[in-house]
Amino acid sequence: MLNNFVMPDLYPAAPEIFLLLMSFLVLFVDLAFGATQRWMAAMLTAVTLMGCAAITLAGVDGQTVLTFSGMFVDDLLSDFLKLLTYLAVIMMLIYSRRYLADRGLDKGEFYVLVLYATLGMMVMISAANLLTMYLGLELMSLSLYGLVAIDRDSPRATEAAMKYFVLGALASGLLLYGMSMIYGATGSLEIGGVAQALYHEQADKSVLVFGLAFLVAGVAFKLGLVPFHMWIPDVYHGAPTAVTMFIGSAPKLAAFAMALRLLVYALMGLAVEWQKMLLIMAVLSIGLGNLAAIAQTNIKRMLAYSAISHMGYMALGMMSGLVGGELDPFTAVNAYSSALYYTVAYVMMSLGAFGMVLLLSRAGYEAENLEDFKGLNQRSPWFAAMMLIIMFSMAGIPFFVGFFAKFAVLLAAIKAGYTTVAVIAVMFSLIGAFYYLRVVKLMYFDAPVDAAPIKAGLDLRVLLSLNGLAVAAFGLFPDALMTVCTTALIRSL
Amino acid sequence: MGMKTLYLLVPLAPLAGAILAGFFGRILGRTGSHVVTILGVAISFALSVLIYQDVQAGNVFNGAVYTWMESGGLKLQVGFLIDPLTVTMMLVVNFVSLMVHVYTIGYMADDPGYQRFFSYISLFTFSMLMLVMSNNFVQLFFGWEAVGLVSYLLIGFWYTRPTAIYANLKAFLVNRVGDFGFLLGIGLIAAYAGSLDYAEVFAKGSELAKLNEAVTGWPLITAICICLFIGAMGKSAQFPLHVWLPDSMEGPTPISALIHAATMVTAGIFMVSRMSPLFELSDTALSFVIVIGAITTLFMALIAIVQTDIKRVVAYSTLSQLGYMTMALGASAYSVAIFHLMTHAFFKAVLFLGAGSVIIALHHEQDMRRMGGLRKYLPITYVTMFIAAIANAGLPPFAGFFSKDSIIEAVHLAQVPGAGFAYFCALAAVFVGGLYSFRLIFFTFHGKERFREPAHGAHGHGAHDDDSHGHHGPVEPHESPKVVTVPLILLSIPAIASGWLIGTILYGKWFGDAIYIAEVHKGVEKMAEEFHGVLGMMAHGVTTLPFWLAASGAATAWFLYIVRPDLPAVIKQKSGVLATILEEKYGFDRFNDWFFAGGARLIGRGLWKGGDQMLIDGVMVNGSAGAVGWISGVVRLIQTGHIYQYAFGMVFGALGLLSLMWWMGQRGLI
Amino acid sequence: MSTQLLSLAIWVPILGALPVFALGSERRGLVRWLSLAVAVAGFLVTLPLYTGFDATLASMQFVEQAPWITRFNVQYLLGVDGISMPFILLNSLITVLVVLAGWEVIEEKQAQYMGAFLIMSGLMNGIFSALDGVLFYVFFEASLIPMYIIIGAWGGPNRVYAAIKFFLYTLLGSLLMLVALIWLFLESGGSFSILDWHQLRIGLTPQILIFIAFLVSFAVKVPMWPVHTWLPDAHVEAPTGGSVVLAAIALKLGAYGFVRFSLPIVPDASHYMAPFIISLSLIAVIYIGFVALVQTDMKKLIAYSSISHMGFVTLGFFIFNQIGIEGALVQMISHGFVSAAMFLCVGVMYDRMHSRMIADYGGVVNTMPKFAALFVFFAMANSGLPATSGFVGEFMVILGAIKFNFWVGFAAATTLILGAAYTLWMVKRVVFGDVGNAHVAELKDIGGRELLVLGLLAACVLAMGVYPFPFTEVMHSSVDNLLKHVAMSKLQ
Amino acid sequence: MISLSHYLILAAILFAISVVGIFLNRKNLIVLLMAIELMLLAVNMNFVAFSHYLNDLSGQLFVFFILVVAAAESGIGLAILVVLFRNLSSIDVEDLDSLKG
Amino acid sequence: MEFKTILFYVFSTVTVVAALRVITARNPVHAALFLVLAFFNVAGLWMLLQAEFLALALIMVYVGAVMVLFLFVVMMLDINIERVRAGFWSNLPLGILVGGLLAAEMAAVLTGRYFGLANLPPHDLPANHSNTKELARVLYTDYAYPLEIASVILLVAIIVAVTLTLRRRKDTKTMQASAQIAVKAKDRMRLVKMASEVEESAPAAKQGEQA
Repeated sequence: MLNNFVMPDLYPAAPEIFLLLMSFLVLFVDLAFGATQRWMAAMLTAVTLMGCAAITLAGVDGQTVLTFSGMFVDDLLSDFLKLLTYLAVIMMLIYSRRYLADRGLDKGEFYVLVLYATLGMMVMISAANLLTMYLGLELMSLSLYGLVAIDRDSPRATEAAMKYFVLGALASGLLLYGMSMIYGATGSLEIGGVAQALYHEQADKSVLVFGLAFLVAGVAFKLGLVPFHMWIPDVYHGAPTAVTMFIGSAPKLAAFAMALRLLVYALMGLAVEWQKMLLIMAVLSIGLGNLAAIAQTNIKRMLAYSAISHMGYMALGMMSGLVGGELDPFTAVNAYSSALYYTVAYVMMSLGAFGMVLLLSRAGYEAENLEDFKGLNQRSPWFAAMMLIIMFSMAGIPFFVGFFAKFAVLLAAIKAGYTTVAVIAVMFSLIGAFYYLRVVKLMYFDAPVDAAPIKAGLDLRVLLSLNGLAVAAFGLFPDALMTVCTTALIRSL
Repeated sequence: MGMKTLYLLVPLAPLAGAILAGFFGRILGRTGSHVVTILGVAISFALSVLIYQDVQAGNVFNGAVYTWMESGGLKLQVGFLIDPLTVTMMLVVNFVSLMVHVYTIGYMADDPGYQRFFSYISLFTFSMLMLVMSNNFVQLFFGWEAVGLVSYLLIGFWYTRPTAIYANLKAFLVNRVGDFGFLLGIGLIAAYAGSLDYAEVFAKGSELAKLNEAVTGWPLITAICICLFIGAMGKSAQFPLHVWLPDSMEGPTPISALIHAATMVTAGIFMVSRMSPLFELSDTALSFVIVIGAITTLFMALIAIVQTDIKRVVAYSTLSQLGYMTMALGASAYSVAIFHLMTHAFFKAVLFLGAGSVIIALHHEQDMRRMGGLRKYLPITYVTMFIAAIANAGLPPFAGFFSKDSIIEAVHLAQVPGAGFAYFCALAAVFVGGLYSFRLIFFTFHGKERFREPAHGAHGHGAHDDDSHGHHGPVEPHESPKVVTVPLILLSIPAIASGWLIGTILYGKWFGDAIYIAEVHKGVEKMAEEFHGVLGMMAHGVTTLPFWLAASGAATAWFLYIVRPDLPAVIKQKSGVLATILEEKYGFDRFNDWFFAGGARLIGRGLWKGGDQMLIDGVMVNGSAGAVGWISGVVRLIQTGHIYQYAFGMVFGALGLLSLMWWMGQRGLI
Repeated sequence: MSTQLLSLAIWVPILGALPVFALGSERRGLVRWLSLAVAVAGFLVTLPLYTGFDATLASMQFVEQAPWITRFNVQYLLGVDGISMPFILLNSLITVLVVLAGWEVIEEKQAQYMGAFLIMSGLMNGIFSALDGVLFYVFFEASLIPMYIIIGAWGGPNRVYAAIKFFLYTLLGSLLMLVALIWLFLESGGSFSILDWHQLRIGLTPQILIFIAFLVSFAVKVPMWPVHTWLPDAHVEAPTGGSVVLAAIALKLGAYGFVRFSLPIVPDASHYMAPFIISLSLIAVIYIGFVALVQTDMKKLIAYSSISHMGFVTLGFFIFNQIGIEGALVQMISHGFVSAAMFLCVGVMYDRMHSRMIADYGGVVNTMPKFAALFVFFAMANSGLPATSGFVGEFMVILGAIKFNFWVGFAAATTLILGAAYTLWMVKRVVFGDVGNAHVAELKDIGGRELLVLGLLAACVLAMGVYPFPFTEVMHSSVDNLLKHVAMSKLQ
Repeated sequence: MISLSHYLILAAILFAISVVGIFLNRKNLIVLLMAIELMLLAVNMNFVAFSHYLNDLSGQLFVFFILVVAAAESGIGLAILVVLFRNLSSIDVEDLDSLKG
Repeated sequence: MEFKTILFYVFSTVTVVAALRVITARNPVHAALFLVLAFFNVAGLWMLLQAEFLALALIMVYVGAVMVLFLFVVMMLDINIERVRAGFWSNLPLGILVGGLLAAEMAAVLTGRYFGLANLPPHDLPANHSNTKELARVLYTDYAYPLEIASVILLVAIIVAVTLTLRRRKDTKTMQASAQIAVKAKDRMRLVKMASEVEESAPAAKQGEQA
């Protein structure tokens, strides 16, 4: 019976395998040197990610390859997203190095969990089967739950972890229920199989739509769309800033991949339906995220609400693929690549923003209140300028990457005929501009309350500067990134 | 040197003087400043005489200097129209200006703003010349506003005086009301004639007369003329825009003579005469003009009777005289109006400068009640002012007689509606004119020497008490220096004699084609038929009503102020309300202050507080910001921190998505 | 001749700002001179735009074209015509003056102050020369950032409120414009070129919607009643330089938007909406005139006067005749000089007394005669005295308005009275009279640098008033072309 | 005969009960975790039923993996619970409200 | 009625009741036990669906491991049994409403045409069919990849659980590998150079006393 077994092609999954192996090494090294040589685990983690990047880069060929019995897909999109994921994670590691050390959180477990969360994301990104999607999601989520709680003596962090856990489990329950319905209706767990079944209209539509609602709920939870957003403010707020930064960056890429693979690749046949759902959630997210952010005094919480609204904009792009039920390849690519572009831009800005919080934090002091940004321009004009760039970029003011992201999304939405929605979206971004402006106001117009010099390592300073400049540079020359996003999508569809 | 260069030099010479004195006054010093400015005006005057001769030879010039702007088919150029009317004005303006320049050397001798003053009056001369020499409406308007500006600067010359800076603002704003109309008139011309060049516009006059204004439906030419005349009302201080002129007496006396008597205020008269080809096409406009002129003539003259400030008496007299000119315009007797303008320029300049001489002599005392008996101290001033007063009253053989009599005759002959009323006003004003002219003379130069008495209360001159030129106790008046008296004498010569030019100016084709009179308005032609030389006119004049009215006015003055000086107070007491009305100047100032100034501020404050701050900012802007903030606070409450609430939210969301799908399925939307 | 002139005009100040920032606030002397050098260089590179401009052509000149965002066919497309070219020169000149004006006055963070203005200058040149919708928008919105910082960081006591109000108000407008731009892109089959849009045929309803979207954006920027209330606040709180740039240039952006976008792209809607715009403009002229009358703060008064003057600009555009439009453009340039000068004058006084309240002054002429002379001159220009630039535009617009409709002209002409009233009343209370108080008695007259700045502006004001021909000459062809577009219906 | 529907409806009821349990429970976090297990059970029921009626094994495999994940999940959940209890000395759901707004 | 049908109804009724009790029980121990009951019944249902391996796995994994873990935690934390279920009853109507609505909407779809017997008859497998064998065959071939991931998930669970809950006692005697590796020779033995004893120590001490 096992005669017909063929060894799967492992090469497309080389990065995952490499990461997994290296994670064992990290575990071992931590066991061996963890007590004294803590930097080794961190260094090894970074090396791992760089190795992954090298492997992924070497494997970029623009071909779509399925392996592991069609459960794993390696295409240009997955390569692109994975590379971005590595980059985001490495940046997170550099940003948070000092923060973790100051708080004694730079344990080997931290790095291992980061690696496994990354692995989970990679699995999600490359998932070609509902099962692997689910497993990747769980791998990522479970690691993240652990990371949120890693500062185990902090009541706030454990509370956040508990909330994240319960709601995450509920969300995966909803997702699973949706998957079961899709499976029941189409008889397939494979993304391609589901798409085929839908294409041939073999499945009952009402069941599919029924499953779709649950599936979308699960996806929306990962993206943080209203009303599945409630975990975001509390988790962002409660988790250690380094972990918040982690949650706020790379997983968004994975969530995007998940949304794209499930909704577009598998359920394109139900696009009319899920577009409607996303539309409502997008508008609600943009509205609620921006409105609630105004009232915040904690910058992590504010950024959390801002993340909700940003994901709303992303969803706006996501839901603009189909015009009037007709599939027009150009429009569809336009819409999904705008959503991808938005996600990438958001991750870039989010890293920078949390990087600023980490920059200002020091041992025994969390610079997480907005007040802590007061008079930053006098303490450090350069970093105030970086924060200014990031804030205006988030507000969608040119010449920064955030503007072009919004621009692309709005263009997609209007092209799909959602002009009214676009108007609503821009009106809320006006409200949103207010709280970003407030940060700039604090930095530039107010006198500093905390005159302590900024004690951050050179690595953090350089990276943060590069991050801020990248936000500006990708705004001045938006073409390259946009083209890459579009190409990755076209070649992978 | 071509004639065009000469034309250009006429305004530029005073301008050069003004610039030199203005920017380099400190370097040039006092003497240097008055030398350059007087030189500038003198050159200008000399050239004017040359140009006059050229024009007499029949050389009329109409040409552009440079293109100011071009837009929408409208070519606006700066250019000159040199014709008899222009030249007359140039001569008058330059002559009076020159005299005033010289006079100023004495009058302003002690003033710290000496150079500035010379710069201003030279600048004024330049502006006035630009106004009269213009061949188009834009340049006219430029000159129009520029003289207004200089007038503003000069009225407020003593800028530390609150009354002066109040008066100059008032003058500017009231003038602006006139300019408002003026600009509308120009706009209508530009819109319908497609040009702002005099010649082109006049050529289209008859076409315009056939049109109605597109939006309002008014007869176009009437609308244009009335709008233009509103401008003239502002500048020439016609009722009800006359209110600024008496207040303008806050300025130094030389400019009262130059600007507020001889030249600037007559710009309106000149302008209407210049526009005669248009005004002639609208009887309604002429009727309007004559009525306004009539009202101004009589009612301003009445006020002059009760004034005690010597300059204000002259000022109200000026208003009245301007009313005469306006009436003449309304009666289509443009040449007569210009003629009166000319004679008036001379005698009114004398009156003002004489008054100034008196004021210097009494150390800046202007209240006639604190004068009297000055004739033996100021003989030259007395004589020249007496001459001017006679001229002002319109008694032969002085200049005023000829021009004023001609006006009354022209009004008598006029056919336009309102002419009858105007004729009555003109006659009444002659009597009043005699009265106030001689009241001025008698009050000032005859009677008791009241200037030795201590000040009796603040009434009438309280405003000047804080003036640096305040009283220095009892004074011994003495005649003014030569620079003051020589201009007086020089000016009183034309005040006597310029009237004798009546034959040449009115009936001798002096103005040539510069003034157009329609076939139906042939009053002046009729007068020409009846005119039999200067002596004949005098002889005839003595037999007419105006002469006797003027004479009786003078006699009344003599009776009241020489014979029975106690009577005026009694009359004033008896007349009660009437006197109060006159003293209150019919309540115009009070009304304007209350209604226009107060009203505007009230509206402004209402719009600002109510509109901007409350409605727009309060409700719309901050209101919506507040609403957003409030909603934000509410939205925040959704995030209760309780897991079960979050879970409920998620479940509810999933349920919502399901229900949405179900609902859409029902509606067939999917 | 280099064809990269426009790029130079944009990027010389912006890139020049970077070393200024880098110098930091310690080396003030160096910062100032470097800023001045950059500003002057920025001005010099714009001069060939005028000398090399062919006034007979209606088409865009000095065109530069390069792909920018290939996916959306967004181009780095620059070019100027007779309408936009003068503003680039004006902007660059004003920048020089602003740098000079901030020479000694700005004590804190001078490098940032100067740098912000230089960046602002480059961005605004970008707005005036952009021929691509997105490029225009990007410059348009990016210019909010330096202004926000300028108002907020160097402004008066209520600066934060003013800065945020300024930012959000203007952002409100521009966001709707973005939607309209995208709509036009899609409708035109994938082009962001403004010139392509000029040829685009659009139905009436979308035209009106687009018009409204543009209107909100430009109306806020102009600012038109009733979305003007950010301006008095922003002006009052901004430092002198900020007020100058705001009044002289930033307000023109909105008006410029009308001629570049609204009129030629949606002519039918423009005609349709003209009565509405004209009404708003007249309200701006009259209503704001009255409001200005009762102001007690000089800057506020001038700010309101700016609104009133800008009412003339919008009025001129929407009466659709050449003299009106050219008058409006002239008014824009003139207002650039005059309002800049007025704000600088207030700045001169503020630097000495640290008060903008009219009541705190009185009799300034006694202690500052030179300054007073200039101030009165600019006040006269502000109230539209002939032979100053203030007259030319007003005059043309009024002529155009009367041609359009007598009553419109009538209402517009009331500015003759109102403008003089509020300006001169302020002059009366500030400049004239006896020395108001001990502080006024101690005032020092303006020094050489201030005299240079104000004198330069006075020369411009006078030159433009006496000989506006060169200013209007360059506009004719472009305005003709514009009118042709406006007259041509785009309905199918 | 028992049709697929029967199983699905049973699963739906279980699912509804568990969901209601999650948001109705305001006291004990452990019960919350149990409700989650119940929910996964409902999903598993679906998969098994589908697998049976579709005669497709992949559904059962999915269930297998869900069981694995559920075990891991409850392990982590309980670990967090223990940590939480150490910090708050309570596992009342209502006490988890320091993060809000 | 067929026997299997009766079984189905019995199992499902007990399952539903047990599930209800899970969420309503006052005592968490009771809740856990009711959950066990529910699992058992579901396992029975799966037997009906011929998923024998999963049914057994469910019992072993859940009842044997997970539920014991739950109970263990309940006991360990020594949580007081709730005194009052404040809020429960007041929120119940809402719960019933939402839960009922959810179930109703789900049922409305699931009773539909598609899942009836006509479309999908039950698929009775031959008696000798080994469910376990079938599963095992694909689990290690086609499903090798998910299996690997699942193993990592379990690893993560271990790591997280250990990281979070393991508190090293100070007096623990276990070896610490990293500490052992990190040890250096100089830490073990220290050579102390001492000055040789000299006679004059007494005066120095005296000085000390004086000071």
